[in-house]
Amino acid sequence: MKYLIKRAGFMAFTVFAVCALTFFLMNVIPGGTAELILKHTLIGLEESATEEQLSQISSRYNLDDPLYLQFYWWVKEAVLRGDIGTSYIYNKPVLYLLTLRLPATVQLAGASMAIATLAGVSLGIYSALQENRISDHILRIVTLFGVSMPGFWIALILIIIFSLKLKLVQVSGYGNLENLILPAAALSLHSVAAVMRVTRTSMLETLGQEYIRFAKAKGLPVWKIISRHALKNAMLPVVTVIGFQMGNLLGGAVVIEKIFAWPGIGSLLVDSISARDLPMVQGCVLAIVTMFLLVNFIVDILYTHLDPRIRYG
Amino acid sequence: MSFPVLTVNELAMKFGTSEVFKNISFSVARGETLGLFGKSGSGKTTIGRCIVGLEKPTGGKILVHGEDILSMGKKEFRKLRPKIQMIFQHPETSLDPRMKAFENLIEPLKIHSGLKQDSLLKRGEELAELTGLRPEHLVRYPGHLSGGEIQRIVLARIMALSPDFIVADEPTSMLDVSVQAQILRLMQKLQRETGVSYLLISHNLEVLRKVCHRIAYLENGTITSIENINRGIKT
Amino acid sequence: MSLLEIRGLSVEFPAGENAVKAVSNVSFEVEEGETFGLIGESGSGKSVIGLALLRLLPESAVISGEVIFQGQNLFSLKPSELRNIRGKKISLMPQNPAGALNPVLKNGLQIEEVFEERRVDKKEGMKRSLKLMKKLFLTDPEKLCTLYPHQLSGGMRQRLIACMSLSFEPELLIADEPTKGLDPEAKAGAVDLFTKIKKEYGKTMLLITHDLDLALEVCDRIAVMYAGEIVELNEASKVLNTPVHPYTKGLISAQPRNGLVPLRGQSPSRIKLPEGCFFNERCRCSGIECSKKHPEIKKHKGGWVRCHFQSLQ
Amino acid sequence: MKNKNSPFFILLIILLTCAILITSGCSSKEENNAKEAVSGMEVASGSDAVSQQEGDSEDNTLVLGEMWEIDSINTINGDGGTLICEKAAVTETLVGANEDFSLKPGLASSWKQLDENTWEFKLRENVTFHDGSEMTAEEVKFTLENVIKANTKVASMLKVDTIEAVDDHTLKIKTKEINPILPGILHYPDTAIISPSSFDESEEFIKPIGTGPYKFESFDEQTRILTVVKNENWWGGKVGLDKMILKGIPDPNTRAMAIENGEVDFTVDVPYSETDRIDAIDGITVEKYKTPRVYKLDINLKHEPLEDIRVRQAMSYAIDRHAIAEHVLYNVGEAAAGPFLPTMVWANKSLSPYTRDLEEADELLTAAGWVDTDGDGIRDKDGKSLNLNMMTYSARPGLPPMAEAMAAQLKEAGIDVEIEVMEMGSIYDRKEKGDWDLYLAAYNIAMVPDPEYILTNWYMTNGTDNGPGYSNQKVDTLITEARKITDLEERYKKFNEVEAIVNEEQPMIIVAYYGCAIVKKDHVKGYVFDPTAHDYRINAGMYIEK
Amino acid sequence: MVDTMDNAFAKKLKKEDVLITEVYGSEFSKRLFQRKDMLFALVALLLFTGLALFAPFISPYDPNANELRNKNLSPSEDHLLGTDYLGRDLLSRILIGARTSLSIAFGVVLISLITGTALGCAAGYYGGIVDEGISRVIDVFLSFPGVIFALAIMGVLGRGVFNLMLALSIVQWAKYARVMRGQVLSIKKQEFVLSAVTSGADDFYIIRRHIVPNAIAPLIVLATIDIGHVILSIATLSFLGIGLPADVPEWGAMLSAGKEFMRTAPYQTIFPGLAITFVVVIFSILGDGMRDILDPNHEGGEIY
Repeated sequence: MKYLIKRAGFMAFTVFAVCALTFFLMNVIPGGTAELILKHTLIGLEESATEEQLSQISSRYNLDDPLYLQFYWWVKEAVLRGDIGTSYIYNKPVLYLLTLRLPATVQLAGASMAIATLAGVSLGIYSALQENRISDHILRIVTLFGVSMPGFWIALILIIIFSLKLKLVQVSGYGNLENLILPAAALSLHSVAAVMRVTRTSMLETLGQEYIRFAKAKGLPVWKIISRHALKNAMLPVVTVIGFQMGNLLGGAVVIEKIFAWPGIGSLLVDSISARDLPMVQGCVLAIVTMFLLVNFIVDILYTHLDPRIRYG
Repeated sequence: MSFPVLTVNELAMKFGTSEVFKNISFSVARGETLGLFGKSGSGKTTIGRCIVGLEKPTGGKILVHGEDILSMGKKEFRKLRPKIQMIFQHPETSLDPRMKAFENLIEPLKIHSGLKQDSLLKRGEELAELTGLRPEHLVRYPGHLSGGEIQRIVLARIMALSPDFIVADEPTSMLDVSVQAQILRLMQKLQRETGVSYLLISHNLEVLRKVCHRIAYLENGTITSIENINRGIKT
Repeated sequence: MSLLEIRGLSVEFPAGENAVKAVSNVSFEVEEGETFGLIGESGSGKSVIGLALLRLLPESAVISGEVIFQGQNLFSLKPSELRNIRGKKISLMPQNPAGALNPVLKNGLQIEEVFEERRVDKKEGMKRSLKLMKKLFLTDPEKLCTLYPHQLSGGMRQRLIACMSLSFEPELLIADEPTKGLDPEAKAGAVDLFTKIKKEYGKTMLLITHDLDLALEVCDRIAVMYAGEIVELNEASKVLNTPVHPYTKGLISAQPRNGLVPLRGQSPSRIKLPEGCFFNERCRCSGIECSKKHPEIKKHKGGWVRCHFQSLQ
Repeated sequence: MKNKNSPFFILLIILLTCAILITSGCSSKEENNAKEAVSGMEVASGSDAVSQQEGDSEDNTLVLGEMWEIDSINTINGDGGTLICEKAAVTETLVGANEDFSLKPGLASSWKQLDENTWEFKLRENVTFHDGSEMTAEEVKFTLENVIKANTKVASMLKVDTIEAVDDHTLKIKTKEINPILPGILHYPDTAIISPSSFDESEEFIKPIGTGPYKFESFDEQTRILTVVKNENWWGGKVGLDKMILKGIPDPNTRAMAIENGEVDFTVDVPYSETDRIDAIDGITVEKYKTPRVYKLDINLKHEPLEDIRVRQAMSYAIDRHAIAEHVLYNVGEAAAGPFLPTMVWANKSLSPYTRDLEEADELLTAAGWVDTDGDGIRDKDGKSLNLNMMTYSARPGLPPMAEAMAAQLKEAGIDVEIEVMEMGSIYDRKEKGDWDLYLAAYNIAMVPDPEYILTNWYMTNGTDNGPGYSNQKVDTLITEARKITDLEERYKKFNEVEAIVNEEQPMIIVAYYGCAIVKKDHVKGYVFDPTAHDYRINAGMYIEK
Repeated sequence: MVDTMDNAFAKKLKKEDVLITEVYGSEFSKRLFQRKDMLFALVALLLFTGLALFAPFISPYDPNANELRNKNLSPSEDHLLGTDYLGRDLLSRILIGARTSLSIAFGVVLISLITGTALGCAAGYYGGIVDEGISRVIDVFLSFPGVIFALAIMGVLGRGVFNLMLALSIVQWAKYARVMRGQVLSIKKQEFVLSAVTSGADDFYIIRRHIVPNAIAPLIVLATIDIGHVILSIATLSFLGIGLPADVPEWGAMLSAGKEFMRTAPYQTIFPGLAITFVVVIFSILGDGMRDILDPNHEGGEIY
């Protein structure tokens, strides 16, 4: 319990620090915020703004106040009222926009994580059991090349193959399961390989342990040794890696969402950064970091479940 | 008995609310081997570490040549450090695995004496000879040496500093019987030649009885008795 | 006929271009009902023999020779047949009780699984085990079963393992370094444990240890190993009280209570063994012959000794 | 206990976590819908949108791949004006425009200038909003006033003082100063007329209720799919399509693949390089048009070597506009002369694009003192090489490759150009500091169907878009004079003169006219391209015939 | 020092025990040559580096000279790998691009390795408030998806080779710091460090002579593999339009620019894509091999 409180406090601190970092980072970006807001909302990207318009925008969003004050207000509103601001560009509460976009990213990342876990773990176990046989080599070479290819390239190739040549799925779109398949597959590819490799190594390491030998000496059949003795122990590092993969998935989602026109937070964030939509950027960052921390929190709890040696307070 | 090299006075250690030990008092004379016997987890190692300054006790005094090392400044203490040395239980981690045995051996010399390379080499060889090491051992990395060989290098390395007092924390518990005898005999030989004092920490009473002048029994966090083994103190 | 007969067993581990000769040409017999001790310092190859018997060595090990158990050559058995022997007829008590228990499984399950493959009712089996545990100085065994291995002390773990190994009243119990890695108190307890096992069950036991006290206490006959081969084999009391081979002598006098007389030098490299007697360099009484010719093992005073000068002793 | 020790327990937990994550996504979606329902928005739930999508086999439904994200349907604050008016055809403006950018009646049947500052608009009769109410001067006044309040850009262009509904179908607009282009501005989609019922009680905009050929049906904020349906009672007559589904697909590649895959029936601006390949596919046609936008290169006149008119002219001669139009833009666009499309009524038709002439460029540069003395291929003068930087941005896909091509062409003339593709913010920053030489951008030239706006902003001393810092007394006088002339012929004459001067002086190099590639399935019939639209305009006559 | 020492002993060793030095002496190179994949990767890396170094001399065309009329050509005798969308020779651009990609990647990894090592070392060695402070910073940096962070920083700094290196380093260093911290924490408790302490060595000496040499191996492995990751990150950033200036030949930018032509002129993506993939593969193999060589306890290869 004490551990949980500590952990929650730490998460809150991290979220706060990341927000602060983002806030000040966004504010050192060259170019006037007011100007960019104008360009993205009223006057169009390529036109120039008048002084009058600029000062109007500046006073409307308190852009002339010192940074620390602006940040203080943001934090105060966020903590006291749960209001994390209003998007400059979309002119709507950030929270509302996030609730629109979050499900898409959660679905994408969740599906990718499921694929990464299932495929990665089973391939890893298979590979470990086939150690140094042909199928193991092939699997490892394939995944090695898989991880070494730029994600967006893979995504484009997948689209060409599965959408255009085979006409199996739609190119873009959001809403049904069919639309989820390609983006999730493209996004999870790197993670599948990563999980697979860790599973393989960890499995091999576990199989060399004394208790596996003892289990053999007890006369247990191979499948029982693997499923009962090896798997759970081998899963320990895998679980941690899966948690970290969440970070990669969320980062990769930015690219995949762009390619597949997936209405998630990643693409929203990229657009908001270039539009200097500070509250929106803050919101996206907040959501992404929270998601990442939550997943790792879950992973931690899972870890304690798996490993009885670790018990937090 | 001459003026003690080391005196420990009412040493106490607490972790949070639990007391590891308290009221630890003993002194070791020059050329003497004091055995410290206790069960595992009784805090023997911690006492040893306190004496060489790797851990800070929560109470009491440690006097080296009559000076309290606990109240010393950092610099002052560093000067004194070579005089009190320690041998550790696990030979496999006692030497830097990335440095060859000889480099490990002469490291203290490099730190403390301004010796030139030639004289460093020479002194190193002397020390190796003193501890019965052969050149073939010295060019290897610690990973390729046996436990007994490593403890020899550790001893050579310590002798480089010509210490007055050595805390030996279970130096042979990880070694085979035949090697254990080698190392303990070597320690006795060094004591005869240099007059160094030992605090030998062990859970093996037979060993202690064989090599110590006196044995302190540690029980329930305090020293219950100090037994005189009838061997007399050689100087 | 003896229960277990080992003929010319050699084990090599390839290391690059060379091979480490862990065991070379070892032969001995274990009679029904006797406790046979294999003693030697670390690296003498004694544990390798134990694992080789049950074919638990890694695949890379090159094994030659024969192991006849109840008339069957264990090395020519099919894996399924071997499984029937493992745990049931021959059970292994592995060294390092800490590593031999799976850290993430509860003790109860690990005991239970011994019965799983034997068509023994689990409840029935557990009852037997619980009884056994009580006999082996374990108090409150029911509670023990609900704990994880890391919650037990070293001595308890060892007893638990002993209990698992004995549940089936195997024909042969191989105890591999039962005192290694135990704290001194538990070591003392081990002597009691093994005396008890011997007394209560009277079954055949192969005890592999470097602890001379334990060997003297428990064993009927003892083989002393040096550099992968047996140098002396005789009744326990004879070997330990009136040793013949210079190595055995040295080993005994190096004991603190016997004067702490060190043996000089160290065991030879196992990659390039010396031409003559392996012990030649360290021997106090080596002759010219010793450096040239490797001594054969010969009968001597009711036992076996591998020394050119055994008749002089 | 048994269960917990099972190794598959781990997998179960992991899967469960994933499942929770996914379902939480779904459930929060439902929550959103609930929220939307509460706030009174008529937004289709996600699943509805899906079923609609699946149900687009209905014969007369057009799926449109829009080139921008569909973020907003608000027509009065400028966010969604263009989309709703031009692409969804839900709303209409008072004034329309012909292909040559001359004005024609829209919702206003006629207008006239009563005095310098007063305009009178006669509104079309029998026009009804989608909610069934009739459009009168009151609604128009309401719309315009709201737009002026919420949209500073439109407000600053209109310069409106008061709006007065004289009678049901007459509107009087007074401006603060003389504003001859007022009707032109009322062609701007942001001024499209909507019914006051587009707002709720708290004066929040909920949905656009206009007069156009299509009615707003739903907008799913999550999938961002906009659906409009046929307006049976459109004043303009018969409407071709039953339904139109607009999907935002911002990536040109994805748009190309989507139409190739049959997911959309109509889209624009696939990658230019793909146009020919896609056109060759059976059942898909690509049509290339010019749109009122130019690629232009601003030259920083405050930078010493660029002050020299000869250097600027040499640069213009060094650039191969035709090659760029053909190979970089794949003919989606054309080599440009003046800032206006030759098809525009007011354009100076006597201008023709600079053609590449490296000898001429060499002569001019040599005359200006720039000669390659050290043989490194770059001209120099007084020991300084002719090194320039060129800023551009990537929002318009033609810009970066065009910049690269121009840099290589300028290098052949001995001018070294370093390209910097930057964020808008950074460009703005650098321009503020004056730390730049060349700036390649795409500019709209018919925001208002009149040359005054562009010429004033671009070429007048201190004009808002006068990036180069150009200042020419004569140009200033001509523009100021022309402003007050209400006779169009006379006005245009003055402006033509300005065009000729700047074409000579090249304070900015107009490289090419922007193009638009309309990509549509062959079964989409009746499409007419409207060059006055921002990107493209959906016309009521479009229909599907399979 | 070590050399003179070895020499000094070598003379004596000849008489005593030559065998041992032969067996233990050339451990590293021996292990290296046992691994064929590692050798292959090393040769390939040397090849790539060589090509990158001599790119200006061996590339057949000026990588930036465009000939619009020859755009989007497939491989031919004139242009071995074809031309890109502006008619630039792809082979020349890939060769020159190798310099950019590799040097950025090396730079980033070096910067983050040094920063990460220093900070991780300080945190692990000194503990207490220093550790608390640095660890929190590390956590914050690690809880931010890397690409997104780099994106934000590139937004701040603007495009450019140096800025890109800086942005990626800011993202990467924390990983190294964390690994280093963990390493130091376990090493500083080991007896050889303690005996250096009792010998009276100062902190700097201990860190320099004992901590860093013993802790660095996993970081070197990480760094080697990371070189590949950095190249991939550059490609991703280029794809998002914030990598390098457009005319700088760099594989990621080429791949990203070529994506428009994937169907009409596929070679513009195939060749840079393959170049990236191969280099990343090479570094993965190298890193994995390094792990085995530097840490003989670690059994079996992890990658490939």
